[in-house]
Amino acid sequence: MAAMLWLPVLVPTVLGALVAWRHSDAYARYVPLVAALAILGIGIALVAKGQVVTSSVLRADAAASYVLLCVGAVAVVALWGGLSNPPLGGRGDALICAFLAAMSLAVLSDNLGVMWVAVEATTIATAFLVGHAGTRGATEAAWKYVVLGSVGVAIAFLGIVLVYASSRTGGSPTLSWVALVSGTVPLSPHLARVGVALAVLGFATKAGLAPMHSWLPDAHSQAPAPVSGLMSGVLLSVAMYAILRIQAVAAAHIGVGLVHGLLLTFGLLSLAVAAFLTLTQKDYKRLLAYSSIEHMGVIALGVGSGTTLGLVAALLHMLGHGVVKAAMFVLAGRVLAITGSSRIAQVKGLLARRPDLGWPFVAGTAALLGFPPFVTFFTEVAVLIALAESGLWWAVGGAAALLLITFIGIARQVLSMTAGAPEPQPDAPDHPLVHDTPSLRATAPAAIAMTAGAVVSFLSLVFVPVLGAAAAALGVSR
Amino acid sequence: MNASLTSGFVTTAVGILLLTAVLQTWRRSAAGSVRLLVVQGLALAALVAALGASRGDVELLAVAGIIALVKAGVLPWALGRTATGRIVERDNAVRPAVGLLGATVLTMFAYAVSDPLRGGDQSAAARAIPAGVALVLIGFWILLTRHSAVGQLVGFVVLDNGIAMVAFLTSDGLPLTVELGATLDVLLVVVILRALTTRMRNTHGGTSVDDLTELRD
Amino acid sequence: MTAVGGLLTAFTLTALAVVLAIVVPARQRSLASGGASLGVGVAGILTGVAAITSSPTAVVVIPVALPAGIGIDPLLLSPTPLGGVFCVVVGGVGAVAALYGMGYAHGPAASRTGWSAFAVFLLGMLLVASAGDVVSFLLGWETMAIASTVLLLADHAARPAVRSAAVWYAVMTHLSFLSLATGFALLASRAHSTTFTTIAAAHVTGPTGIAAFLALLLGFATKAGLVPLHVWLPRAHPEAPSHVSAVMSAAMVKLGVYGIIVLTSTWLPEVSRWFSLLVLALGVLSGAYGILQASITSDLKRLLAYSTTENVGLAVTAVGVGMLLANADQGPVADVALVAALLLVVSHAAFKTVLFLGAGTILQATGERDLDRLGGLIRTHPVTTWTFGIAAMGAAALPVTSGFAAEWTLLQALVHGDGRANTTLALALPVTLGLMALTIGLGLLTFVKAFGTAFLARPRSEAAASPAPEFTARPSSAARGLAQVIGAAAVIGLGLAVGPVATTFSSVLGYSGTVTSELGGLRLVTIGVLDPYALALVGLGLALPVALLVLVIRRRVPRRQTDVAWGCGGVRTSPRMEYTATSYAEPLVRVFGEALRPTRSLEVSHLEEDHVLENRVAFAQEVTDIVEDRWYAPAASWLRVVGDQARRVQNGSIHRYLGFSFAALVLVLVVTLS
Amino acid sequence: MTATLLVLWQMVVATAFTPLLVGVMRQVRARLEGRVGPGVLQPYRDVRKLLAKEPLRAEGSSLLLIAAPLVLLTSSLMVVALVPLVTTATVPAVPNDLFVVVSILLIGTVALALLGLDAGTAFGGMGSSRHMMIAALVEPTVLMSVYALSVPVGSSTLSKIVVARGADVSRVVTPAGLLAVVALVVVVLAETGRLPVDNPSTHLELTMIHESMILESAGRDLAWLEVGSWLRLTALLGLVVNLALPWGLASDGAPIGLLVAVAALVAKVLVAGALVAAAEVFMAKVRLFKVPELLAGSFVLAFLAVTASYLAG
Repeated sequence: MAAMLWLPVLVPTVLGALVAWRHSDAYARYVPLVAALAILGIGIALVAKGQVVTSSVLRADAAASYVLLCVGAVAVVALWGGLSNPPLGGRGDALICAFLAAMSLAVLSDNLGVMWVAVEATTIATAFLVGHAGTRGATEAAWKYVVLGSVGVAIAFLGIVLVYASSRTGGSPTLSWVALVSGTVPLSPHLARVGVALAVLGFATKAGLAPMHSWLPDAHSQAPAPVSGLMSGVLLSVAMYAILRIQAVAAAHIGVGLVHGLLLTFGLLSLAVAAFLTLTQKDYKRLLAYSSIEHMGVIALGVGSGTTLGLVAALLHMLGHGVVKAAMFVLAGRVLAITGSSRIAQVKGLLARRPDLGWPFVAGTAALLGFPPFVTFFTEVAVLIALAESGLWWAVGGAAALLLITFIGIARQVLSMTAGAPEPQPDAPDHPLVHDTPSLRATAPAAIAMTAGAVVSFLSLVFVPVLGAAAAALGVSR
Repeated sequence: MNASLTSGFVTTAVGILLLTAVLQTWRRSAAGSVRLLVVQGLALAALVAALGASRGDVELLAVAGIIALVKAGVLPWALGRTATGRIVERDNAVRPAVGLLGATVLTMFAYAVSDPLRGGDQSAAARAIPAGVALVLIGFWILLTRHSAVGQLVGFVVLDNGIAMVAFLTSDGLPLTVELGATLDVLLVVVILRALTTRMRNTHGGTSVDDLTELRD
Repeated sequence: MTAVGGLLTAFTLTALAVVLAIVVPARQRSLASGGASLGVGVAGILTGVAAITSSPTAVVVIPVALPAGIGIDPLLLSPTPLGGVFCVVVGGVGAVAALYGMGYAHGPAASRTGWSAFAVFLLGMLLVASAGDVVSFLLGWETMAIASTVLLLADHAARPAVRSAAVWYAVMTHLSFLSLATGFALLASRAHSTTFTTIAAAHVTGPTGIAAFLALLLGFATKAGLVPLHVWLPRAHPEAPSHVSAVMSAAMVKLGVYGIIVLTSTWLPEVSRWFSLLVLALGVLSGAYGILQASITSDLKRLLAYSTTENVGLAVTAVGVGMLLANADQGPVADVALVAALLLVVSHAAFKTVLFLGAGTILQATGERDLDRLGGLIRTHPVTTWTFGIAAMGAAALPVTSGFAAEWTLLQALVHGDGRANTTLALALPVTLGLMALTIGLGLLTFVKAFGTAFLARPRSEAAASPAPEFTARPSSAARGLAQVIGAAAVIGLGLAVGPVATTFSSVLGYSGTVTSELGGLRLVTIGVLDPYALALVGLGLALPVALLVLVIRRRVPRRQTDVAWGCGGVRTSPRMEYTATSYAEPLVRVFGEALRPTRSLEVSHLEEDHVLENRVAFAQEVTDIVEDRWYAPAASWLRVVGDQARRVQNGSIHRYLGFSFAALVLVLVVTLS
Repeated sequence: MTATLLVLWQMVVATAFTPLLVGVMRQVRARLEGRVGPGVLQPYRDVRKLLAKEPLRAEGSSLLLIAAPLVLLTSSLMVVALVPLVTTATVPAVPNDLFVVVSILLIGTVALALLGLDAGTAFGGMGSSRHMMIAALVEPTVLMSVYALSVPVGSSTLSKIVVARGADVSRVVTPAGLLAVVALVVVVLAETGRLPVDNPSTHLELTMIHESMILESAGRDLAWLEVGSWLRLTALLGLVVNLALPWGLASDGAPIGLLVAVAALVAKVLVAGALVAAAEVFMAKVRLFKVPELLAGSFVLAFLAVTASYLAG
C-alpha cells in the first residue's frame, strides 16, 4: 500500500517524460488527462481507505488524501475540458505533467522542506505554461508570475528554515511534520513564531491572498484555459493546504493566535481587493481570476475563524470552488476562441447565440456567487456562522458587505455578456485555431463539473466522515 | 580549526557578503553586478566551509563545494551572455544615493529586529544572523529599485543568498536533500528568468521592466 | 397526510417537473411540466394544512456535506403552524399560476429552463416556509432567489430592460440574503445553535441581539419590498412572465412578511419591543408611498407591482400596530392586529394573483402593457373582465371581498386601541389611521383607473381594437380561464368565509378567544362583529325590489336607442379623446406634487422671422420613483467611480506589486519580532 | 325581528322624504335668488318624467350603462337603511359599523366613476377622475372624525355613538365633538357634490364633477342615478344632524316613538337642508386644486378632535 503513495508523483513524471520525448504522435494530448485520472483514482482510494499511509518521505493522512482527491478532481475537469481548446503541444503537456507531479508531492510530503521544494517546483513548471502564448502579455505575465511567486516562496523558505532552527533546541532538529506536531520535539518559541509567520506569509503569496495577489490576475488571464483552470482551481488550494500544515505545527507549540490574525487580515483584504476590482472589470478572464482571490479570501476567513466548522467549510470550499472554477476557465477559453477577444464588451448575447456555452457559464457564475444547490453556498454560510461563533462580529459584517459588492460586480458583468439579444457578431476570428462548434463532447466536462459541484453538497454520507477526519488530522484545537 | 580562527573566517565572509550586497545597490551596469554576484557566491561558500570546518562536519564541506560550484560557476555562466553580451544595459534605476540609503536603513532595521533570532547564543555564527536577515531585505530592495531584467535577477539571487546564509547560521544547514532541492530550484528559477529575458527582448525590444505595464485593470 | 408527507411529495413532484420540462417536447411541455408544478402547489397546500392542524413531530432532514454538531445543527424541515399558513399561501398561488401557465406560457417562458425554474421556485418558497433551522431557511431563500432570477431572465433576448431589471433584482435579493445570513450568524453565535426552537428559547438580548434584529429586519424588509428597499419590485415584476410575476407578487413577497412576523413574535421578542415604531413607520410609509406611485403610473404591471408594496406595507403596519399595542399591554386588540396582518397577507395573495393573471391575458391578447393604449376589452374578454373586476374590488377593499374583511379587521384594531393610556399610542394610532385611510382611498382610485381604462369605453389603439380571442380551440386556453375563475372565487370566498379563516389564524398565532366565528361571520371579542353573509343578504334584499321595478318599467318603455356620445354638439368623439390612465392620474400628480417630484419639460420653438409667434410647443412630464433617483442612482454611480478608482491600484508596474509584498514582509517581521 | 321592521320603516320613510328635501333645498335657493322656483314637489315630477322617457346608450359603452345606476341606487338604499336616521336599532348581524357604511358608500362612488369612464367621452373621464380624487382625499377625514366620536363611546358603531351622545349632553358640546361634527359637515359637502366643492346645478363642462359622470345617461338610468344621489344626501345629512343633535330617535317599536322620530328627522333634515341651500347662495365654487386644501383643513380638524378626545379624556 505504501508504494501506492509514490504513484501520484511518479506516474505524471514518467508520462511527462514520455510526452516530452515523443510529442509528435496524435494521442500525446491525452497523456496529462491520464495522469490526472491516475491522481484522482489514488486520491479516492486513499480517502476510501481512511487510514494513515506513510512511506519514507511521503505520508497521506486524512487531510492529505482529501486534498489529493481535490487535486485529481480539478485536474480531470480542467484537462478533460481543455481537450476542446487549442492543443498545447508536447512541451506544454510535459510541463503540465510535471506540474501535477509537483502538486502531488507537495500534498503528500511529510517533510516541510520537501513540501516547499514541491511548491517551488509548481512555480517552475507553470512558468513557461503561463508564457505559452508567446505574446507580449503572456511574457509580461510570466515574468511577474515567476518573480513575485519565487520571492514569496523564498520568504516561505526562510520561515521553514527558522522553524527547523527552532527545532534544534531539542537536540535532533527535524522538518518532519508528524514529529513537529506530536510535540515530542520542543521548539524555541521566538524562532518558531517568526518562522511560522514568514512561512504563512510566503505560502499566502502562492495562495493569491492580498496584498501579495497582484501576479494572479495577470498569470491566470494570460495562461491557456486548462492551465489557468488548474492553477486557479487547485494550486491556490495546495498553497492554502501548506498554510494549514504550518498552522497545525503552530497549534501544537506556540498557539494559533498569530496565524489566525494573519489569515483574517489577508482574508478580508482579499475580499476587498476582489470586491472593488471586479466592479467595473473589463476582461472576463481577469474577472474569474479576481473571483479566485475572493474565494481564497473566504477560505482564509474560514481557517482564520479558528473553529472546526470554519476549517471544515474551508476544506469543502476548496473542492467546490476548484471544480467549478476549472470548468469556468475552460468555458472562458472557448468563449475567447469564438469571439476572439477577452473584453467583456465584445461578448454579447451568449445565451441566445451559443446556449451550450451560455448556460454552463451562467450556472458556473451562480456557483461562484454562492447560490444553492452548489457547495459554495453551504460553505459561505458556514464560514459566516463560524466567524460569528468565535465572536468576530466585525469580520462577519465586513465579509458580508464585501461579498455583496463582489456580487454586484460579477453579476452585472456576466449578465452583460450572457443576456440580451445577439447582435450580428462577426463570428470567430478569421483563423480560429480550433473551429468551435456546439458539441456534446465539448460541453460534457463543464456540465459534469457543475453537477458535481451541486451534488457534492448533499453527499453527507461520503463527505461528513472524510471532512471530520481531515479536520481532526489537521489538529484544530477548538 | 580552533574557535578564534573560525570566528575570524566567519566574520570576514559575512563582511564580504554584506559589502557585495550593498555594492549591488550602487553599481548599475549588468556586467558589474554579475561579477559582484560571483564574489558573493564565493564568500557564502567560504562561510559554509568555515562553519563545516569548525564543526568537523564533512557533509557541510561538500555542501560548501556545491554552493561554490553553483553560485560562482553556473549562475554567472547563465547570466553571462546577457551581461557581457552585445548591449550593456544601463539601468535607468532610481539615483544610486537612494539605493545606498535604503540598503543602510534596511541593514539597521535588520539588526534592530533580529535579536530574538539569536536566542542568546553568543557564537560568531549567531552574531552574524542579523546580517543574513539584512541580506534578505537588501535583496528585496534591489528587486524594488532595479528596472532592468538582469537587475531583478540579481536582486533575487542576493535574496536567496541571504536565506541560505540565515539557514547555515541558525542551524548546521538543512538536511541535504532539502538543501539540494532548494539550490536546484533557485538555479532553475534563474534559468527560467534568463529565458524570459531573451523572450522579452524579442517581444518588447528591450529588457527594461518598465515596459511590462500592459496588463493592468 | 402529515407535513412530512406533503414536503416529500413536493420534492418528488419538483424533480418530476424538472425532468418533464427537459424531456417532453415543446408542444406538450407546458401541459406536462405545468401539471407537475400544479402538483407541487397542491402538495404545498396539503403540507400547510397538515402543519396548521397538527403540530408535526416528524421532520424531514436534508443531508448536507458539512458535519452537524460543530456549529451547524442538522438541517430539518418542520413547518410550524404559522409556517403552515404561508405554505398554503405559496401552494395555492403556485397551483393557480401553474394552471394558468399551462395555457399562457409561450416562447422563452415555456422553455426547458422556464418550466424547471418555475417548479424549483415553488419548492424554494415551500422550503422557506417550512424551514426549522437557519441553514435550511437560507437554502430555501437562495433557491427561491436563483430560480426567480432565472425566470425573470426568460425574455432577456426580447427586451433590454429585462437584463437591468434582473441585475437590480439579483443584487437586492443578495443584499437581503447576506443581511439575513449575518443576522442569523450573530443570533446562532449567542444561542449556540442554529435550530429555531433553541434560538427562540435562548431569548437573545444585548447589543448582539439588536444587531441581529436590525440585520434580519433589513433582510426581510428588502424581500418584502418595503419602501426604502422596494426599488427592485416595480422593475422586476413587470419584466417577468405574468404567471411568474403573479407568484412573485402574491407569494414570494409574503415570505418577507412571514420573516418579520416570526422575528418579532418568536425569535427576538424582547429586542423588537424597542423597534415597534420603526416597523410601524416602515409599514405605513410603504403603504402610502406604494399606492401613490401605483396611482400615477400607466404601465399596468408596474401599477400592480407598486400595489404589492402597498399591501405588504399594510400587512407590516398591522404587525407594527400589534407590537405597539402589545407593548402597551392591550393584549386582545394586539392579537386582532396580528390576525389582521395574516388576513391581509392571504387576501392580497388571492386578488393579486388574479390581477397579474388578468394582466397576462391582456398582454397576450394585445401585446400592450400600457393602459393608455388599451380599452374596450369588456366586449372581447368577458371572463378576464369579470375576474379582473372582482379582484380589483378586492384590492380596493370593497365589501364582501377578502380585501374588505382584512382591512376591516385592521381598522377595528386601530380604532379600539386605547390611546388614553400612553402618549405614543395616542399619536401613533391616529396618524396610522389617517395614512391608512388615504392609502385605501388612493387604492380605490388606482383600481378604478386600472379597470376603467383597460376594459371600458372604446379601444385606444389598433392592438386593443383587434385583440387575439380569449379562448382558442386548444384546451390550454381553458386552463387559463379556469385559473382566473378559481382565483376570483378565492377572493369572494375568503371575503365571505372570513370567520373560520380568522379563527384558524388566531389559533395559529396562539391566541384564544379574541376571534370567534359565528355562522361564517367574524366576532372580535371586545370590538364587534362583521357578517359578510348578512351584509350580502341585505344587499340582495334591497336589490330585488329595484330589479322588479326596472322590469315593470322596461315593459312600458322598451326601446333603447344607440346614439353618439355628447361631443359639444359635433360628432367628434374619437377614441383618442377618451380619458387615459395618465390623464386620470393628472389631478393626483398635481395634488401630491412635492411628494412625487414630477419632471416637466416645456419647449417652445418660435418662428424664425417673428419671436412672438410660437411655431411648436412640446410638453413632456415624467414621474419617476424619487427614492430611486435620490438614493439608488447616486449609489450606483458612486460604485462605478469607486470601481474605476480601485482598478488604478493594479497599474501593471511590478515594482508596486513587489512593494506590496515588501511592506507585508516588513510588517510581519515587526509584529513577530518586537 | 322588530329591528328589521324598524330599519325597513326607516328606509321607506327616508326614500319617500328624499325628493321633498331636494325640492325644499331648490325652492329655498330659488327664493333667495329672487326666483319663483318650481315648487317643492318638482323632484317627484322629474322622477316620474324620467321613468317614462326613452333611455339612450352611448356608442361603444358596455352593459355598465344599465348596471351602474342600479348598483348606485342599491348602495344608497343600504346606506339609508343602515345609518341611524329614524331609529337607532340595527339588523342584528349587520351593525352599522362606520367602516361598513363607508365602504357601501364607496361602492356607489366606484359605480358612478366607472359609469363616467364607460361612456368614452372626455367629460365622463374628467368627472370620474376628479370625483375619485375627492373621494380618496375625503376618506381619511371621514374615518378620523367618526373615530374621534367613537373614542369616548369605545365602539365605532354609529347607533351606539348616537345613543351615547344622546344620553350624555355634555359629550355633545365637548371640543372633540364639535370639531368632529364640523369636519363631517365639510365631508358631506364634498361627498354629495354640493358647493363649494362642486356645483350641483351647473352644466359647464369644465367645472361640473358629479353632473359630467351622468351626462350620457337618460331616461330611467338617469332617474336611478338622481334618486341614488339624493338618497346619499339624505343619509349623510341625516347622519351629521343626528350626531350634532342626537335626540328624538326611536330605539324600539313603540308607534308614538316612531312618529316622533319621523317628525324629528324631517324637521331636523329640512332645516339643515335649507341652511345648506342658503349657504350655497352666498358661496362660490372653489377652484378644483384648492379642494385638497379644504379637505386637508377638515382632516386637521378631525385629527385635533381625536387628540382632544384622547388627551382631554
